[in-house]
Amino acid sequence: MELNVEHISKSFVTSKGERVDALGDVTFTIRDKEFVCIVGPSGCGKTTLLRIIAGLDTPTGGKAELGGKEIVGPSPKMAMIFQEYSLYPWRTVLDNIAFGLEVQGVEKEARYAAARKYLHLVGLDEFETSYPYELSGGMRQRVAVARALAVEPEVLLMDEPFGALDAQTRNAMQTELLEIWEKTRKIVIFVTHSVDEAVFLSDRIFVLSTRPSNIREIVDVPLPRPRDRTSVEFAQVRRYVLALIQNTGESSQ
Amino acid sequence: MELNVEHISKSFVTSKGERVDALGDVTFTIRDKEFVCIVGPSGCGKTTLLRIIAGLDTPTGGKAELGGKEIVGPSPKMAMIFQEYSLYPWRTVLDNIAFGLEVQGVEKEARYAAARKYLHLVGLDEFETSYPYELSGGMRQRVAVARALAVEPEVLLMDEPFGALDAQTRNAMQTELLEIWEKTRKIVIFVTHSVDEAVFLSDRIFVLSTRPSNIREIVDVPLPRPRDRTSVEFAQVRRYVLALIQNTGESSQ
Amino acid sequence: TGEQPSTGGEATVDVIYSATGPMPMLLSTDQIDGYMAWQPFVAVATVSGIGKVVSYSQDMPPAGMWTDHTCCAFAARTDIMQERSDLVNALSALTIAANDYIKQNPDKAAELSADWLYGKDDMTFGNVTVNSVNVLKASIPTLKFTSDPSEAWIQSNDNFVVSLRELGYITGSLKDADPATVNSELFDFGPYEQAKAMLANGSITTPANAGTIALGYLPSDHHAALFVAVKDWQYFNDTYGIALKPASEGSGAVDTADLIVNGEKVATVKLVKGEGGSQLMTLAAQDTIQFAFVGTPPAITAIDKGTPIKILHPLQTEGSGLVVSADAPANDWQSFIAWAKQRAAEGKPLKIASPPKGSIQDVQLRAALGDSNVVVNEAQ
Amino acid sequence: MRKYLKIVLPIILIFGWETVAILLNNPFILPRIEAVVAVLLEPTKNILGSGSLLEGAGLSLYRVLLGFLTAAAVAIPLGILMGRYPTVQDLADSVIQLLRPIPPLAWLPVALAWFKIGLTSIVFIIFIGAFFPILLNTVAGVKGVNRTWLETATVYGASERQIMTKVVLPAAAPTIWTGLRVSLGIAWQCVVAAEMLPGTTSGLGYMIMAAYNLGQMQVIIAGMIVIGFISLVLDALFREVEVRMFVWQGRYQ
Amino acid sequence: MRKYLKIVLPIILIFGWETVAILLNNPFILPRIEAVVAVLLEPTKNILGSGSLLEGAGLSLYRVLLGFLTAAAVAIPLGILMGRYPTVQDLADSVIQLLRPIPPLAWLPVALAWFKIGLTSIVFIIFIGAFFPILLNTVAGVKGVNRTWLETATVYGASERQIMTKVVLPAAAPTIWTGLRVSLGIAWQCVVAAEMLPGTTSGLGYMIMAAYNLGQMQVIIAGMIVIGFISLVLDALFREVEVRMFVWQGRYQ
Ligand SMILES: Nc1ncnc2c1ncn2[C@@H]1O[C@H](COP(=O)(O)OP(=O)(O)OP(=O)(O)O)[C@@H](O)[C@H]1O
Ligand SMILES: Nc1ncnc2c1ncn2[C@@H]1O[C@H](COP(=O)(O)OP(=O)(O)OP(=O)(O)O)[C@@H](O)[C@H]1O
Ligand SMILES: [Mg+2]
Ligand SMILES: [Mg+2]
Repeated sequence: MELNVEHISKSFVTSKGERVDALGDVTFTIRDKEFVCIVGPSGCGKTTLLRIIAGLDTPTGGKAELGGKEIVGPSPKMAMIFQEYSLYPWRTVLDNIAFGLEVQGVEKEARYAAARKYLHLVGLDEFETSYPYELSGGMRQRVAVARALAVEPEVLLMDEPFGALDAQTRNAMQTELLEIWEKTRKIVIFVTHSVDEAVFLSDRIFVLSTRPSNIREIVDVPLPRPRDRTSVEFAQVRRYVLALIQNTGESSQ
Repeated sequence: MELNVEHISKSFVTSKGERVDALGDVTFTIRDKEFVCIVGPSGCGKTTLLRIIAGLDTPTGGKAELGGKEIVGPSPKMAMIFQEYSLYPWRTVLDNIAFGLEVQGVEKEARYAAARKYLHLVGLDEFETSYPYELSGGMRQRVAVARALAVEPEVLLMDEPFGALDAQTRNAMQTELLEIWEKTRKIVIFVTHSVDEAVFLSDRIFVLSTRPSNIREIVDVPLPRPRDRTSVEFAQVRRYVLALIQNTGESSQ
Repeated sequence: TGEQPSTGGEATVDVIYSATGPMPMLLSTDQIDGYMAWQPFVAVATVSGIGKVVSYSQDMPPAGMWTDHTCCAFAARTDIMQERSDLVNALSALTIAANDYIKQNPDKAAELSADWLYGKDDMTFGNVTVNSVNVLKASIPTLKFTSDPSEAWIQSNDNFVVSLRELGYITGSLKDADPATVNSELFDFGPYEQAKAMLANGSITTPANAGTIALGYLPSDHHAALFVAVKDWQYFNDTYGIALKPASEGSGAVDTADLIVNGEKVATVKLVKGEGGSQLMTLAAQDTIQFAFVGTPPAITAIDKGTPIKILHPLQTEGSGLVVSADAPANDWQSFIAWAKQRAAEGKPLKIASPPKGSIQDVQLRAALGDSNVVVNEAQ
Repeated sequence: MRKYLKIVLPIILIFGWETVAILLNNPFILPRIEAVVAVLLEPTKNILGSGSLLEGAGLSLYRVLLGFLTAAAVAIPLGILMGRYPTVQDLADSVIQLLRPIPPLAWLPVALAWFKIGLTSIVFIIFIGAFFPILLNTVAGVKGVNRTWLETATVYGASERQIMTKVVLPAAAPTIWTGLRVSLGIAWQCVVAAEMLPGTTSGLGYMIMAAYNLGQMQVIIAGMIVIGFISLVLDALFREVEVRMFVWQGRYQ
Repeated sequence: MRKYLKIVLPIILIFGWETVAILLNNPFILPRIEAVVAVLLEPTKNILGSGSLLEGAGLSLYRVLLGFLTAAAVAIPLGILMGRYPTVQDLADSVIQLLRPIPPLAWLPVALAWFKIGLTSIVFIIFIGAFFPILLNTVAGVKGVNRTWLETATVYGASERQIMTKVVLPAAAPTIWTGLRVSLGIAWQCVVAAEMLPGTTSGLGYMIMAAYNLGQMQVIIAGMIVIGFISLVLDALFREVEVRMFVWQGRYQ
């Protein structure tokens, strides 16, 4: 299954009545089972792009297609993990993971069985009956990942999921995510501010320009996994992408 | 002026009555005009250490000395920039920068003159009468830096000041901070989760162990400034510190 | 709340305690079948056509018992009576003079009372709008304005003491007292005698300055003596040399007046409008007011509880009535009782509203119904 | 230590009261504490022909709860609709804003005209008092539901009904509960006004007003104490339930 | 569009009212709108000897403001002390919790006994109603002051007085202001109770109760409308000031 984004543009009208052009003209194709990272300056429209793909927003122009069919609204084929924590604090970990299935009308037994499977996958078996507040930030994002995986989507959209974690936890989560991805193999679109993270994770890195943004360059990461952050090749790709970004952002504010 | 930390330990009693040993036994000396970074796993006691140096907390054991005199409470010789945003939202940028001087009883004219000087230093002249909510995250932290510099302290304590910024803004802020430091030359103790940042900024990096923590190792960064993040020497130091940290944290949660 | 079913074969009536204000509305919306109230609420019913009078209070059974029955009186705290008898006598004299004025000029008294109570405004009762002056012109003649503490009047008070005892409202010093003790506890006619004498002489003795004093009253034409004395103060000043001159002109109630005797200001009098007699008695007990125009039953219960006041002399007698809706099958007490029995037999006992427990109206209604072998139920 | 502090002021007040009462020696202004305690100690004794303190408290409690529950039954659904659909909010807002400030006492005549003599009128007055705090809190709660939680549900394909029951309601529940708690207190404040209605000869509010008319200060104060006490107990119950029901907020330890 | 919606319901209600009034044809239950409008259209006409609507509104406004300002003058300083010093809070808390739920109406006899007939008693009743919301909001506001703001001030060597005036007060101001706004509404709710005090012969509350005692529905409804309207205007004023005074919150655009 392929994901096509064709000439997507998006403008907002703010409450003051001003027009903000977020996305200028974005076109790309993501291949089946591909892991793609999107990087770009803050406010360039990364979240907006993911939301359009998820069917939460409609583009001002252009269209997104999944498997040849235009995306017109949320669909069970796609799951999104938001930039902020989005677990339901009043549900236990297991009930959070089962949420998507519950909404789809899956029977209690079946959905708990599925939820337990993904709970195990993210290594949190013993926290089944805990509430989100009892988990650390990293564990929470793992639960969000499990919840997304549980509905077995074709596409996984992740908006800076590890942004709020400390360096160490973040590294560990990246490794885990790759393991899960290797086991389940779906399209992953992963937004991040960390070039390091992008190089570590993805098959290709999409670098966005400033607003109104479009794809500035698509960088292939030809390194075999698991990747060594301290290797010279890693540093080369990193340096290249960093340089790209540095040139992109005219202003640092 | 030297800063000595001698056998400092700190334990908390939580609301449940349990004892948490945050700092085990920390000893180090910071030389005059030195820029030091502290890195270590989340919750290991970095903030606690800074607070003790700032005189906001008293250690359970040991002592901290500045210029040979024991620190017993807040002193005008030290300024701290907190992990969270700490600007006063009801004050304009200029009034925020002037806050420390106002508290010290400096005349209106004199304190505004000084505040304008540091406002210029952090490059925000045109935002003199703006309120904090009108600034981006990066600009806010620059105001906090200006406020701290305005009281002309001997020691500047910075607790993860750029944690909430995106990569680009963060890089720009680091460069700026170094420029300011080079102009004013005081002791800077800078806490960060980003090894990249630590290597880019500091003369020495103090790596803390997990709780109850002490200094695991002190890493010298012998590179000349301005440093090139993409250089091989940079990558070497980075790799070394990362490895140290990876071994330190037994658990990733 | 809710009605209790009538018990056995006995005729019952449900009594509903209520403020007087909503009574016409309750009657015309069929929430009650009738009400027992003081004037001018009886006149309100007849003038507006909402209801008709079954019986004025003096005509209610047992026969003859309520003729000239006690109603409102002038009362004062005992300490001021001892310390400032000159002032008490002067106020008594003004009250007596005002009562004479009302008897001689009932229409003028109605107008002044309507001014005080309603600003001479129109009043709306459902679809009918009536002028308050007309209501009072109908009401004032049904009252007997008298200041004379006659034997019959004293007897009537004693009757009330008995009734209040039976109802359990007297629990203090008057509970087991003999009639003579009761009378000496309740009354002091000294000021009345002195006042009469001064009026007969044609000159009021000027009391020493008394600063500020307070007099409580109720918004009812039973207290018309106060209204005419203040509203037509010039007349009293010219005729008797005593007057309550209002601090400000204008229609409606007056809350401050100067007591002027022989052209000299003797006291500032605060005129305190209360909501009910018992409330005024509480104010008197707190020494918030020193004088009160008040129904004698609340005064009796207050004295029973140790409030240091005495009843000086009556203001008026009679002045209440039982009203039913205009289309009710009752025109007098007899037919009313027949109706009550019929309704009780149908399992829908009559609902009659009455002012609070222990009021004159409550006591009379209960006594009259009891005399006619009708059992009173309290709606809860 | 802190526990002792809490009873210092009450003790001072009680001593002060008794001293002033003895000096004044006028039970119509300030009765002796013994007189009040005597009333409180005989809760089953008939007072002034308006029933016993216990009966009065029971009856008032019944009326308050009835008015309160009716208010909740109307205000919560309406509040949810207003919070979720701006159209409903716009429709209802002006009327609500106009009605809100009208004192419960002013509704007496209206209650009597519309609901006739009897329980309904009493309940209506209490309803009026309790209604608006519940409504406003429900609206605030529903409006405050995290947008990400709603969008997560949308992404998983939840229907409007599922979003309501599985997201909006549980998320707004704590705020609604606070509204209920505040409003129960206000419902108690209305009981005196409500029991001033014709045909009422029982209940704490009636007892207070009857005692007022008869100058029985000790009964008034006893009644006030009982109302204060019942409110305190109800409030404690609400807090207790809150702690149990909303553990997931992670606020209570 | 949204503006039109806001007047739809009022218009429907007015038509509904008039229709029902005509059908019922019982002005006791629902007077025709004309009857009420007739009262409102002659605001300077003396009504039932209790002054004109305009005079009554003016007098009640005066009393409400007096009670409200007195409450603010006591509650704000006390609230600040309670919020900042746990000792004061512990001292005062139990008494406040007990007094808070007691209805303003129940205070009538006490007001009369203590403050005698006159303005003071009336103001006291309004004071009682207005006091607690201001107090509770002030305490909450002061307790909610960001710890970092306080510690920043400490680091810069601010004295307790400077912390109070330069940090605590401005930071708590928005919450205190909300308390004032809520409490002014409640003060209006108490005016009817307050003007039931003996010796009162004027004011909107008195007019309503007098009309109740004379069975004059149209006056009651007119009085209710005027109270509702004045409250609305006062509330709008408070909001206006809020928007101007607290721009720095960045909430209003
Ligand atoms: N609902 C909206 N109304 C108006 N402007 C909007 C809206 N949503 C987004 N924008 C604007 O569109 C631009 C892109 O926003 P978006 O959130 O997609 O950026 P982003 O790349 O995800 O940024 P970040 O890295 O900070 O998350 C921004 O300038 C933002 O202000
Ligand atoms: N007031 C306190 N009471 C109890 N425990 C505390 C208190 N302050 C800190 N701690 C505990 O002390 C330990 C160290 O906390 P500290 O905030 O210094 O960590 P940190 O290194 O700054 O972490 P982070 O990187 O997340 O900012 C933590 O386990 C924390 O829970
Ligand atoms: Mg984003
Ligand atoms: Mg920290």
